[in-house]
Amino acid sequence: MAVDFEPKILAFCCNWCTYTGADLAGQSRMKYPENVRVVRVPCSGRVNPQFILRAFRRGADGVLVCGCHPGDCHYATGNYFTRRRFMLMRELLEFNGVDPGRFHARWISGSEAAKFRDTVSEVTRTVKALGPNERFQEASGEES
Amino acid sequence: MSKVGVFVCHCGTNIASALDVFKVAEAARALPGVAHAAEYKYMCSEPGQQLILDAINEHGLKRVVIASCSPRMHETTFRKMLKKSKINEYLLEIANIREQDAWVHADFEKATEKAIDLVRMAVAKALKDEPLKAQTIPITKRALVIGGGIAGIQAALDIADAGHEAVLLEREPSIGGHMAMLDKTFPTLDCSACISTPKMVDVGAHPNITLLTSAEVDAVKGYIGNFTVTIRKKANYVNHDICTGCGACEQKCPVKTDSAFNRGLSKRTAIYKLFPQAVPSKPVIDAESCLKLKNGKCGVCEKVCPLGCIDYGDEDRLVEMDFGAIIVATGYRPAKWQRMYDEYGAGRYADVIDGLQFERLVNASGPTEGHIARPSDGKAPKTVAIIKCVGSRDPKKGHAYCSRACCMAAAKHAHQLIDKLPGSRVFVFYIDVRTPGKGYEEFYDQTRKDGAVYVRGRVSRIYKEGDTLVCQGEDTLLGKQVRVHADLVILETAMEPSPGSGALLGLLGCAKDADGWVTEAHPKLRPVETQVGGVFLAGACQGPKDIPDTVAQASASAAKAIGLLNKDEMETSPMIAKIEEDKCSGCGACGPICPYKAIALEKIPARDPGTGKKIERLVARVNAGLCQGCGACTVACRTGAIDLLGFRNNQILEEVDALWL
Amino acid sequence: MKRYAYFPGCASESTAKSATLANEFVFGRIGIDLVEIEDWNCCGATSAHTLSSALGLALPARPLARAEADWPELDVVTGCASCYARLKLANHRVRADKSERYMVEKIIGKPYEAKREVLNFLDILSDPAARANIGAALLRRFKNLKAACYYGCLNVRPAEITGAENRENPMAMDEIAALTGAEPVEWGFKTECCGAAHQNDAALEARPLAGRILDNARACGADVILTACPMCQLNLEMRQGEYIRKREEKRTGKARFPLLDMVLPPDPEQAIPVLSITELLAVAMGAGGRRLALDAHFVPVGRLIAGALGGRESEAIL
Amino acid sequence: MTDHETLARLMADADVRQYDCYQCGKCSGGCPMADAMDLKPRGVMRCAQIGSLGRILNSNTIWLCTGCGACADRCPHDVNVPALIEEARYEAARRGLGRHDSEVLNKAFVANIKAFGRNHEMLLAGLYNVLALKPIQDMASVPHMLKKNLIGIKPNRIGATREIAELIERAEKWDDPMVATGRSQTPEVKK
Repeated sequence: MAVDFEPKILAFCCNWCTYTGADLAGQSRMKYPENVRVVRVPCSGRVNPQFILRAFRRGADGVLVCGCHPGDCHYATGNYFTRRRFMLMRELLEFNGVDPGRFHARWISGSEAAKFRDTVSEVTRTVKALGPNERFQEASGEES
Repeated sequence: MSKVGVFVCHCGTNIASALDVFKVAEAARALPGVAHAAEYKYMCSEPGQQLILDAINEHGLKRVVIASCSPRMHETTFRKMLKKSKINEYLLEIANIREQDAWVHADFEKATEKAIDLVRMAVAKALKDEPLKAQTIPITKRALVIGGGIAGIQAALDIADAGHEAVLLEREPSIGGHMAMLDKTFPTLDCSACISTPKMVDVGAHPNITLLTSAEVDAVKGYIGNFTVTIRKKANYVNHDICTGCGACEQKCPVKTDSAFNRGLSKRTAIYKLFPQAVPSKPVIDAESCLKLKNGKCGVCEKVCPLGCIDYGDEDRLVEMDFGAIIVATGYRPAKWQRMYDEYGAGRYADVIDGLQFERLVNASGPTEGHIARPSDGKAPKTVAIIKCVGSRDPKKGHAYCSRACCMAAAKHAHQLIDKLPGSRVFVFYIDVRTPGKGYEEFYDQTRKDGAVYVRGRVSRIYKEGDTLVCQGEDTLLGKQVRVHADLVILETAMEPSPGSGALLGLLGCAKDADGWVTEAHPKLRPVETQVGGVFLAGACQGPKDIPDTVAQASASAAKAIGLLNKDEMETSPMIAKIEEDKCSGCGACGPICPYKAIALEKIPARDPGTGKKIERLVARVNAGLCQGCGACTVACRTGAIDLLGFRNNQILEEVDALWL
Repeated sequence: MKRYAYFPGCASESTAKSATLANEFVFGRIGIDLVEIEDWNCCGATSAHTLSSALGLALPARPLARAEADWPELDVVTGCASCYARLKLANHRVRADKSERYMVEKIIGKPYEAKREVLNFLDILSDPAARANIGAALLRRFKNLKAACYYGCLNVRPAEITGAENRENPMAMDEIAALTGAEPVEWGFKTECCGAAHQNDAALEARPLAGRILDNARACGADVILTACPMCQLNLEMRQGEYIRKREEKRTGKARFPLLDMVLPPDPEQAIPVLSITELLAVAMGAGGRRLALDAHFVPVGRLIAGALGGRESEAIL
Repeated sequence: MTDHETLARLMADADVRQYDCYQCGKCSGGCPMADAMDLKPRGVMRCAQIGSLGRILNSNTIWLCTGCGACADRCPHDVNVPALIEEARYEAARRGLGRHDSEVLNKAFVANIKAFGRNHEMLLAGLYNVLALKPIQDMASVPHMLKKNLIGIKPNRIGATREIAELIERAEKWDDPMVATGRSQTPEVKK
């Protein structure tokens, strides 16, 4: 594994909590690793497991899904579905040979800028330690 | 080929000092589909916007990507700008290179690289953007106010005065709520009836208000601007269209049962008016205690009624009405302390009463005509203990929250006791005294100076000794145990959500918190709206409140409702779920997942693919008025028939793919 | 016939003489068979756990383990609130916490799984079948006997161990007493601690506790206090003379030599008799005063019972 | 171990969190022993909040608490004050801060059980009165008790006194911190 390996991590963030929290981290000039790219979605409940599989297939080294805290969902119940879905998701990924350390789901509210920073840092560290994601990419091949 | 224009903002030096904006623009220019890329100091400024509009015309751009601050900041600004152009305002994507790039990274090169990635993702998504049109829905110009306490009364009057129709619904036979039971109101000590009964009369007489008492909500359909509510008008066995409220029936009725309005401190008849100033001022029959309705014997009221208003065969009636807005004003109920506090006697001691009972005792129109007489023997008490936080601030036995009004109620009760019973001693047991309101602290201060003894400590138990009640607690300021031998004990009990409010909130689709109070759309910025569009809240249904706060909130929610009713139609966000009916199998998996009940299965005509015969099949349909665009349904759909406009599956996948081009 | 493993407790062999006689009589009459736990030892009462938490669990665990080995199908019952508290706690902790069970088993040197329940007399007397049997066994009926039922703190608290629903105003004993015609009074000290635990080592501090209970019982019109624990019984009864003397001294300002309590019984006008609930039941079931050794009470009970039963009936008793 | 750490350990052992308490005084208000305590239950919690372990350990409260549980039962925040008091009592004993009369009684009590397996009330009270120098305490009751055969001179000895004595020794060793730290056979068991 290359020492200077810089993973690319994709983060799905809900518009109302985590995306706002990430913005707040910026407004507070917090610093975190550059490895994360955020895709804005209305709700973590919008994140189809298909999106995550696609990211891994394309070569994502890590995927993070973030939403409002359970009970705080802007859409009342969306994140409960997220929670259930991604408990299954982790097992599915493991079954497919993706280290579960590459996939994380977290609840970060609009005021938890520091938690966003810490989560991104921690996930980056974890994924860095795991090295580049090659297995799933190779095993599944390119999709037309 | 779609021509995308990319515009990179420097944000002064905010972005430009942290990453290479020129390089980002250059990289953007090379992206497939991009016809033009530019950078500028302030894209959001007047000249910046003009620069974009000019570029659209000059290069024939079809879509726009702006790399700048967070879309939460200026997405609406740029959408408005696009309305002035030939491009649909939804053919816009924002790459957040300020909050999520320039401001959070120190490495210039890496930040630039990330900005290029973000622009590439935005361009990929923009290429799949489609023109969307905000829909308009009509608005029924009538409001339903649920709950006829002071909150509902105020809200209904405000709406009616603004020229809109209001229907005020109350499940009791009269409006007035808890305020009608109070004697005086703090801190000014004006007589509660003197200020609330005129408002009640106004409601009864207002041409824009329809008053429905003894009525409840049975079902709610529809969405903002277009609610259809089924109202159950409960049988009251008296024809109010002809009844004049003469009172002959009440005088002759042989039944005596506990008066709930007087909190069990007096009796009432089976045919009764809730209280003398009731609005409407007409009696109803309580079927549970009426002899005629229970076992067919009696019928006295029918005999004495000069107008023949009595109808023992009356039944509940259901009526359907349309509304544009709904205000929830269901109020509170005092906590059932008897079930919570064995150490306070659990209701075994007649002379341990709650604050609302004391209001009736001290009220000139109450059971004792305002003479403070203790329930057990009718004697005037010489020593009275008032205990606060009964059921409040007690997560173990009651509720964790503070009920907000009890500190002032206790001060008022202490004041009234000292005022009406010269020479009596009043002890107020408290944990903290909370007086955050205009004139409140001054009132509390005066009560203390008048002679009420405040003892800091929660009473540990009450027991009987002879015919006195011993309140045993600690004077925590002294660090000594105290035993107050009281003739009367008043418990200032917690407020709890009104019984049945939970079921009503379920019908409306409104969320409630762990304690059962209605959840606001936002605790600070949208305090009188619920999470359901077009449903507003007023008063104690949202949490414990005193009268001034309740009335203020009622007027605020009325203003919100009036704002809605003033429009003939309203725009809804077009970024909602869309169903491809050809793909939909009608399985119904999406319905239960929707938090807004926006998806329903409908039958549509179809042809059997085998025989070509006309058949019907089920498909899911999205109600544009209800859908809020969360997208949860899209993930549940097994056939992939549902997609979310503005965040379509293929748009998100393009974004993902773009990162690894 | 219902059977229980029985933990008599140390007081049953000495100061609780009349209550013990009454227990035997009553349980015999209502078809409850109490099988004494073989070679039981003291539960440690209020002292052992004060010195050592391990000892506080191990002492009561030993007889419980013995009962579990000998009669695995029987619940354990005891007639003393203090024993009940210790046995119940040991049972609860061993059941809830594996490491505590490990410790207890190591110390007592026997397996102990805490499979059965620990009960007190009120539990087994409140059982519907037992209640019916009591009703059938009653031969006499009390009249105008106002009784203050004193449950004691440890029969009800802590709730998470005892499972008692109402710790402020329990009614089980009131309901049982009412079967005999006695009229339970409404009073405020049913579960207030009587301070029995510290009557030796902190006598000065602990004595007022019993005094307050006696005062409230009288103020609420009780003729008799009924107890469900020999420790409460002894504490409320034995030191009444001293308490009344001190109260009188305070009132009159005249001191009396303490040892005079030895020769002068408490003033019958001021003293209040204390009976165990089983004594009350036994008398109502026809037991004679001598059989129950009712004369062993510090505060004489004869006059009270005679009054409540009326003329001829009482002669047979006394 | 600093007082701060010791206090934290006592709180943890008692499963009490000092900041659960908001000082309403309902505990002290109902405590039957409060009049005699120099630090009432609320005061114990207050000292725990400000980290004043010494005041708790030196108070008479920890020796006067009867363990009746009224305070914890009524506490709005479910603070188990008696559990904390019990832990404080052990700590005070470890530090030699025991209250004389209590120690005399409790030690006499356990010695009594060690000797006979059961509690011999006459012997216990007598032993206590002699050791605690309170010759006439409760003596007024003795003639009646002897006359009515409520107490006897002969102790109620059980068969297994040797077993009981060993049990007591094992239990005391178990609680001795010096022995306890060297004990390795305790398995890690999840609660």
